[in-house]
Amino acid sequence: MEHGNLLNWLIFLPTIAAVLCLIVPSNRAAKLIAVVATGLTLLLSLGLFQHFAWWGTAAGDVFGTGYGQKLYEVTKLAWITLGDGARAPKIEYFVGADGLSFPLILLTTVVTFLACLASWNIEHWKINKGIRGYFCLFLLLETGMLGVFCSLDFFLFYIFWEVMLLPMYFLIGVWGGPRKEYAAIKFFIYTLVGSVLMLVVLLAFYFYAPVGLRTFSLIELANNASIQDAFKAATFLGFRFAPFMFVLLYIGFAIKVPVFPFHTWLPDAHVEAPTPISMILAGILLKMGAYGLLRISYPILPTAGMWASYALGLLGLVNIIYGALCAMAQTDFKRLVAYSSISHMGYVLLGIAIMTPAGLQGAMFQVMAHGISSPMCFFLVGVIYDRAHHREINRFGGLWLSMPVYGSLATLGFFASLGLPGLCGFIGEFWVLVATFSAQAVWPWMTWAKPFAVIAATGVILTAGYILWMIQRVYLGPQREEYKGFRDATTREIVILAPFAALALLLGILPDQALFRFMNGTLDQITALFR
Amino acid sequence: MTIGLTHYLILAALLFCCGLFVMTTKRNAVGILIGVELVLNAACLNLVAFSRYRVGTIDGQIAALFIIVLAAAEAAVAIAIFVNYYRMLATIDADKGDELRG
Amino acid sequence: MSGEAIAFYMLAVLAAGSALGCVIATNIVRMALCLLGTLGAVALLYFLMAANFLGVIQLIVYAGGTLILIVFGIMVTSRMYGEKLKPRRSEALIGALVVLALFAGLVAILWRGPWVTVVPTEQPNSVAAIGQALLGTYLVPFELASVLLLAVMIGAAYLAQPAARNGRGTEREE
Amino acid sequence: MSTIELLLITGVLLPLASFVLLAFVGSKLGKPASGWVAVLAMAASCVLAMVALVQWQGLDAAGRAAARSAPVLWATLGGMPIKFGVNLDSLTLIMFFMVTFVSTWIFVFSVGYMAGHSDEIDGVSKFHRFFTYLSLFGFSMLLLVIADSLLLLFIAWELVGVCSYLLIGYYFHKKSASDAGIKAFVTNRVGDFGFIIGLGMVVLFLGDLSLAGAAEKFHHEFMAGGPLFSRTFCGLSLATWMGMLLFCGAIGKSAQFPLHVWLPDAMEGPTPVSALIHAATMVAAGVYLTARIFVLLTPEAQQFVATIGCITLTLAALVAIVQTDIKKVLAYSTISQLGYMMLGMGVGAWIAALFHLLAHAFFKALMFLGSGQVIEGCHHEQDMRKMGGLIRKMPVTAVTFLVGVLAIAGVGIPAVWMPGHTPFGLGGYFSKDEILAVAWHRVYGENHGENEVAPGAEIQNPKSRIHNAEAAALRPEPRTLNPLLFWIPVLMAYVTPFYMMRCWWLTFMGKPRDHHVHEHAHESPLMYVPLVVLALGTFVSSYYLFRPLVAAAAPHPFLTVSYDGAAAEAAEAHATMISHGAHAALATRVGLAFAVGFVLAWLIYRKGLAVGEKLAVALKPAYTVLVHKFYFDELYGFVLIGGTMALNAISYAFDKFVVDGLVNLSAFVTERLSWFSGMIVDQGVVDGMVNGVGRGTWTLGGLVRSPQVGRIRNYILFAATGVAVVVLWIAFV
Amino acid sequence: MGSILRKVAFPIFLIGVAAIIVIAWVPALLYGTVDSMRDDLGRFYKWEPRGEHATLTLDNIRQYLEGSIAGQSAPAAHIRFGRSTAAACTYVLWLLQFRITRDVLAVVGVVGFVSLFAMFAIWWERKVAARMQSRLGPMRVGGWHGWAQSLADGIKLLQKEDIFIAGADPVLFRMAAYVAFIPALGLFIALPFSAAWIARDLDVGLIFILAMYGVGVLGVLIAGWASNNKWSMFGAMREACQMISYEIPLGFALLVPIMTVGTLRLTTIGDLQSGGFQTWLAFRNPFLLAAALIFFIAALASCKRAPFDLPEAESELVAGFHTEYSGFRWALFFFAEYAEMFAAGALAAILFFGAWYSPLPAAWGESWRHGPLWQQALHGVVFSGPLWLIGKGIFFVYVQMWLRWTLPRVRLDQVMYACVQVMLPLAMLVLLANTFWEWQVRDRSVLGTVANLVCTAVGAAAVLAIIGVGLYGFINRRRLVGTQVVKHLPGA
Repeated sequence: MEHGNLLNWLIFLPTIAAVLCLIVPSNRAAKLIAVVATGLTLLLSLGLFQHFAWWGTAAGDVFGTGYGQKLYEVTKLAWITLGDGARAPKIEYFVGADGLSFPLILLTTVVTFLACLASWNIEHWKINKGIRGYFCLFLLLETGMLGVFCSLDFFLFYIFWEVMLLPMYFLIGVWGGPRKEYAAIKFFIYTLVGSVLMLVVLLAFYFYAPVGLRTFSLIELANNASIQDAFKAATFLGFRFAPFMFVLLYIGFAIKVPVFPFHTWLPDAHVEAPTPISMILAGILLKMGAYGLLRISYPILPTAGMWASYALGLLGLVNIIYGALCAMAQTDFKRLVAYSSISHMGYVLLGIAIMTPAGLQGAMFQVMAHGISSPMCFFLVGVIYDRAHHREINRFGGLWLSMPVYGSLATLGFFASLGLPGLCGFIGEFWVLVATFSAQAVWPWMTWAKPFAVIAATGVILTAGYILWMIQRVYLGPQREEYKGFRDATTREIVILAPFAALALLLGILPDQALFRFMNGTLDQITALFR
Repeated sequence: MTIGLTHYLILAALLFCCGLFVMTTKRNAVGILIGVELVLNAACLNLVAFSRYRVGTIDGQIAALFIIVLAAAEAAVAIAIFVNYYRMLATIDADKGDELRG
Repeated sequence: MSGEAIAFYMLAVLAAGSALGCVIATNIVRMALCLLGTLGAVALLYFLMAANFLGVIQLIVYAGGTLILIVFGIMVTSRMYGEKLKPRRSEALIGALVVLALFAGLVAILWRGPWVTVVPTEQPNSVAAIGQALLGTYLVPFELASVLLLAVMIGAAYLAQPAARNGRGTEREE
Repeated sequence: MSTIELLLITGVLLPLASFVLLAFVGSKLGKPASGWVAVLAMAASCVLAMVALVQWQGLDAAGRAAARSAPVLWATLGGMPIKFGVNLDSLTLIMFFMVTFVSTWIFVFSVGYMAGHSDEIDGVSKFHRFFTYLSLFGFSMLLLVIADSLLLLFIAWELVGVCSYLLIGYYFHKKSASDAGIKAFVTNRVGDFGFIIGLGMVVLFLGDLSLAGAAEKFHHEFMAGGPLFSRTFCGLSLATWMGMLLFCGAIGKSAQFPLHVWLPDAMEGPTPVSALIHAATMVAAGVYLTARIFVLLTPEAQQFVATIGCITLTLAALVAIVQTDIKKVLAYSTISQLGYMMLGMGVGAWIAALFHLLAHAFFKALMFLGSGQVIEGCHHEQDMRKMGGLIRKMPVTAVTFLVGVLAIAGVGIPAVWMPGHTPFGLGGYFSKDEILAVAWHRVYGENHGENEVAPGAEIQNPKSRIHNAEAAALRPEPRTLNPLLFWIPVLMAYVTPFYMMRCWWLTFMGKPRDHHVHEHAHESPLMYVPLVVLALGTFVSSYYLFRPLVAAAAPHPFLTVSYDGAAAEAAEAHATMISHGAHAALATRVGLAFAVGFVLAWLIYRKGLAVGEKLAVALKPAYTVLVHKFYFDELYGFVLIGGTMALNAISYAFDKFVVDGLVNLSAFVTERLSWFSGMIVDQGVVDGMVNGVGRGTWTLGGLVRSPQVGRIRNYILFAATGVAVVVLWIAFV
Repeated sequence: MGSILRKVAFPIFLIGVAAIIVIAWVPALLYGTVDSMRDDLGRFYKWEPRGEHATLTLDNIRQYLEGSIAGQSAPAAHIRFGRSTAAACTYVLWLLQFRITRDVLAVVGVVGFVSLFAMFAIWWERKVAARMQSRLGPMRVGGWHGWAQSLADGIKLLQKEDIFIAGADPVLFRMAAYVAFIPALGLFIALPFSAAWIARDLDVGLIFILAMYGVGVLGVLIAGWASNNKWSMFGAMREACQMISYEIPLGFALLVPIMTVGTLRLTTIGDLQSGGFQTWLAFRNPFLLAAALIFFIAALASCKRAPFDLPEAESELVAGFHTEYSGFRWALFFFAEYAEMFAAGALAAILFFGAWYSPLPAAWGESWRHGPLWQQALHGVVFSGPLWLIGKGIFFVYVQMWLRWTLPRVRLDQVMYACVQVMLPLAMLVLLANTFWEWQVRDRSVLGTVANLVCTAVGAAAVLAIIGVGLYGFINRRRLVGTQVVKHLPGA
């Protein structure tokens, strides 16, 4: 463990800025503060590279010998002591970064910064009131998200999970579209249900650990053999402890991912949320579910993961196919992208469910790839929504002619989402598919893996189908009269899109240098826990 | 006779009682506030006296410091409330604000 | 009688006198003026107790800030020739009885109580000590107090602004 | 990195540089300049390729082996390292050269052609966009050629696919064009679906994605009798499945049955695109892929390849007869020729198939460019029925086109008829002939001939012979192919000259049928110079130059030999089996096929369309089927597209009404429940009791509330009284 | 009366100046002597009881002064007196060792100084105003440039009827003037004129002065309210607003030097700047210079001086809170105002501009400090001492006057805007920047030295410019003022 303060700054800098946002007199200043704060957070998060950029050094030096053995920028402070005595269990303020959280922290800061830039034209939105409040909530949201990714104490994790929830509720509910209240409440209640289940698990983990070893530390829970044994042996309400807890946790995280059949909040929330919030929703919030699975469910309850793998794989599969089919049926542009998110997150679930190193790598890569491509797609939708004030796919046409630069960037973004080799989406999908297909090499009992891989691969065709069809209806075709005068992408929009495009290319061309080497070590350690 | 703790405490008690009396008898809301300030002053005096003659540390001073700061805050809010009160009822008579009586 | 005693008695008389002035005064501004006397006297008592910093803060915050605020409030809410708000005599009487009883009880307790005291020591640098205590042991209350002040500032500004009544207009027109 | 590799990599990166340049400043460069940038980059690549080729020729075997450097690590999949490098062998070099050379001239042609074909809406911006895509395509295609890993190959594979998509949809304001683009891409994706699963099998069973490594592991698996060979699925060994699935990618890309439907539609793209991507290079990538994975194909898989090729070439040739659009004719002929190549691959004519690929690239590009010239000259008229007699207006085009027709028809004099002389013929003749010869050999066994080593074929080194001997001991009973795999292609060899001649004659000869078109017809130098160059190339790309190079790249014999005897024969075949006997047998059967086809076409179309139309009426049922292209589009449109759409609608309805409905229902139920509990239970029952208690309390409270008059001072007084009492208590009691 | 004054006026003036000089250094000298005597006696003569509170006997003092204490290793006393002088001084010094004596002296001195200074300043302000408007100002009373004008005015004010307004609150109306004046006096308790010449060297001296500033407002407020006059009330409200608001940037600006020196004791702060012009705090780094500017502007507003003189804006409010006052009460307000002005200037000098030290490093005069009496006196004049502080204070008062007659008055909302939206953020920024500076930049580092030198250069340039302009004005005074007036100048 290497102690440091970087993560604390990272988490709470946005909070400070949020307060500043409320204090400053003018809306413009609030915007400026938000942009500067998110930008600073981004720069700070780049500081994590000092630990992870390991050209030439051995992986062991960076990632340590086992799960949680080597954490960076750790702050560990006793927060709430439960009981008396020096050895009493404590709820800790315990944050740290490892190969699992590092990419997600970076993703969060990048996407948030760009989403913040995307909020710059908030004055021109339909609902342009309370701009300071907007940015304040926005920054609080960033705190929550970064907190979730940084915290290594289950309780702290839970707190940040909730912290992130509330601003999102308001951001959708206040600045959203016509059915914003419905969407916001739906989102809120769904997620709250998930959190309640998580709370149950949180308490169960605490009380089912042997007395004297009780802890909330996620690392300790996963690594301590006595705790693990206790969990394996225990029963809960007559059920075996581990599977039951796993199911509860899984529902909690599945709602966030979202997994069929808990996904219906997502299209509504996406459609009603303003563009930057959609970007954050798709880019980061969905990733929290996957992160939670990898950080909590699987390391702590690996046996339950194996027990449930078939069902989980099936759910992932359903997500892929079902999401793609639903996406194809959409006429609302944003809804289409939202369903495509469901489809893409299916690969993540599938990759996690098979519990092999390659699967986890693929899943995490898909997480990052989707974190880049989907905000880009949402922003692309937002750009034309700003101009046309509707999102009916069938009413568009020929936009590439009036907006050549935007059209080119849109093609790139959607191709990245489609999984074109050379762009980020491909690697994740390919890794997951191949890993699923070859899962039996690791787990010989996974006889279902191969058929799953085959069925999942049809998703590749469906994805191409709906994306190309959408591109055709929106960007290609004859130029329509009403869209002739549309302004091409402005500098601000290009500034937002270009980093996404660059990242999509970078991840697609150099997956190892850009991502894999920063996380594979930790992922391998997690898979080592399964044996 | 040297000046000791008791002297200060009795003085503080006097101030406290004066403040209390002001609070009970003044009908002007600001007058009540002034009474509160007197009471707080008495409390501060006690704290400082205790910290000097009883404990010998500066903790009492710091507590008094916080009281002063909080009193300032309290006064600010109170005055704001009074201004609103005055706007609504056109008087500052605290007895008139009894619409919520049980 | 030492100089300290003289100073104490003078200040005590000033403080108590001002406080009684507060009690007696019917004019609210006079009450404020009397309060100034009490505050100043108490501040000087702090000096006497070697709590220089506290005394100064008492002067600057209480006398220079809070009291001015109160006077300000008076000016906004009271007319010089407005209605005289006098309590009923019975009320004053009951109040006086209660308070006198309280005072008597307090004095009795104080007088009787064997107070274990320490010999006062002079802090060589009490300002620095206070500063270190505030930013060390008392850091959290200190920060909380600042947050409270912020909240109060916002709250007071909100309460006092003219348009706040109709529940709208929190947005500043730019 | 050796010099040759450096040359090749530079050659790959040059078009990429051009792409980047054009993508960013293309619109500033404007109309001719951006085109010339692309040409320059591709020409430079071509020069580099030539240098590399010359150097390669100068190396001996050891030098060639030494020139190949180790691949570099790209990523790890699970624990499996994935490395990328240059697959340096003769085939790569010759393909590289072919691609760059043909591309260069097509680019040159495009500069002239696109000048008039890019301004429908916004001339300048679309002009540079065309060359941007072309450059990207050049990069991707060259990357595909040099890829040494199945994954890198797949990446390039997809990239060329997307370029194809973009270029087909170049006139995207036309719905048909964007439809065609989507069709191409999605159809290819269907093929890729199989390919990805195939890759999964490679990873699972072989654990190595590099071509060489996979081949080696495959051999070991075979020798060890691993699960790949011991386990079966639906009656076929997993190894067979793996080969078939990998081949699926080739089916899509090379427009083989049943995924051939996209290629004719792809003619919506500009003609140079058709020439480059949909005739010369990209569609041939499927064949190239098959050649690369040839060592992973079991006999059953090879048979599958051959069957697919055979079906494709038949269907396409038949449909080509009735097409009236000049480009569609060429498109179907392309499909048909690709079918020939696949057939060749399937029957084991590895060298011949690739040889045919190279030759085809030249003459088909030539013909497409010729058609482009015609279309340009006739003001975007593509219908052959409105042409005719253009030879007077466009002599160069007509002559060069004719060269292409002769080549594809396989004009040549069979060696058996002119013993002692060097065989004479155009490239197409030799290649097609060799494919058929091998097929003949596979069908009818070895009884056809003595081992007359064909000219240009390299002598296999002795070591491989030893392997052969060893393998012979292991050899299972010889397998033979279905005779149809020989006879149907032979039959189609008669059809090919017919429809090509029909096309040429209708276009260039006879009387002008549409005077408006005829009057304006013209040709321009920028466009016919490439034609002439490619025509010359068609002559050169013959048996004497290309085949030896290809032959040198044949896979190591032991790989093909050791696991299967039948394939061993094939491996032998393309080195040694071009026997007199086979050719003699062929000569009698297809030797004059071109003449027959030409004459038939001349007879029917010599006086215009009249005879053809009469025939169409006479053969109405057959004609209808052919005109509708065997109803593939309709079938797919109904079954696949319609099915998918129905599935979409169903699943979305399910989502909207069932899943979301459940959610809303639960919310509704909760709300009603809360209403029930709140309004009925709570207010009625519980509240009733509570109210009763409350009323009592209220009455009681009325009694005690009298001190609480709402005056704050009184409250303070009460509090003070309380305090006073306590204090007095402490003080005095 | 006037004629008598006119005759003796100039001698009085001269005597006054001389008295100021004497007062300026003699008490400091004497205090220092007594204190060092205690030390020496304690250290070398094993004199008991030791400590600050020990009382010296007359004999002790005389023997010490004469250098006749038993013991051979005694060092020479700082001042060596003759026998008779020593005898005379003995009594004075004996008295001075008692704190009460010093306190009484201090009170007398402060009251005297404040009244004297106020009178001087009122006269001077009128002269400055006049000269800026090409007038002469008071010229008659006292002869030389009407120097006794204030004296005459004061006498007049004392004689005037104490008008009391019928509708006013009798007690408050009277109290208000005192409430305004007493803090202004109290302020001087903690204001050091030199390291030794200070009534109470409080460890929280700086905040004490601030607190006194704050309390003074109350007098104005009550005055406005008690006058029962709308305009007075407005003036008072404005005063309260402005004062409270500007105390915040003022406080922030003060925090900057406090942070640098790490103490609130003004004498310590002053002593840190004894090393010459370059060691003055304002020139230490750019932020301190900026803080000095902010402090000065905020102080200007706190003293309700133009351009922030809204509370007594005569064009709007007649005369603001003191409209209804006359006679001596009115004078008290003015005394308070000028006292505060001087205190602001002196505070600026102490905190930023070398306190009571001259621009020359005090170390140069180290030998003089222990030399004969005349050398010590000279040291007090040239290197350090109350004179320097008073001089600097008067200079800043002059700047305030100069600004008053140069700048137009701003509107109230502009005043508040300037405070809350400009000064406050600026002060915060400066504070923040100085924090970083103090945290990161070492004194002797290149950056620190360069910043110091640059700031010093800026300061020196400003000083030279002022001197230059002054000289130019003085040399060309006839041309600039105009011939009509020049004829009336004395000595023309």
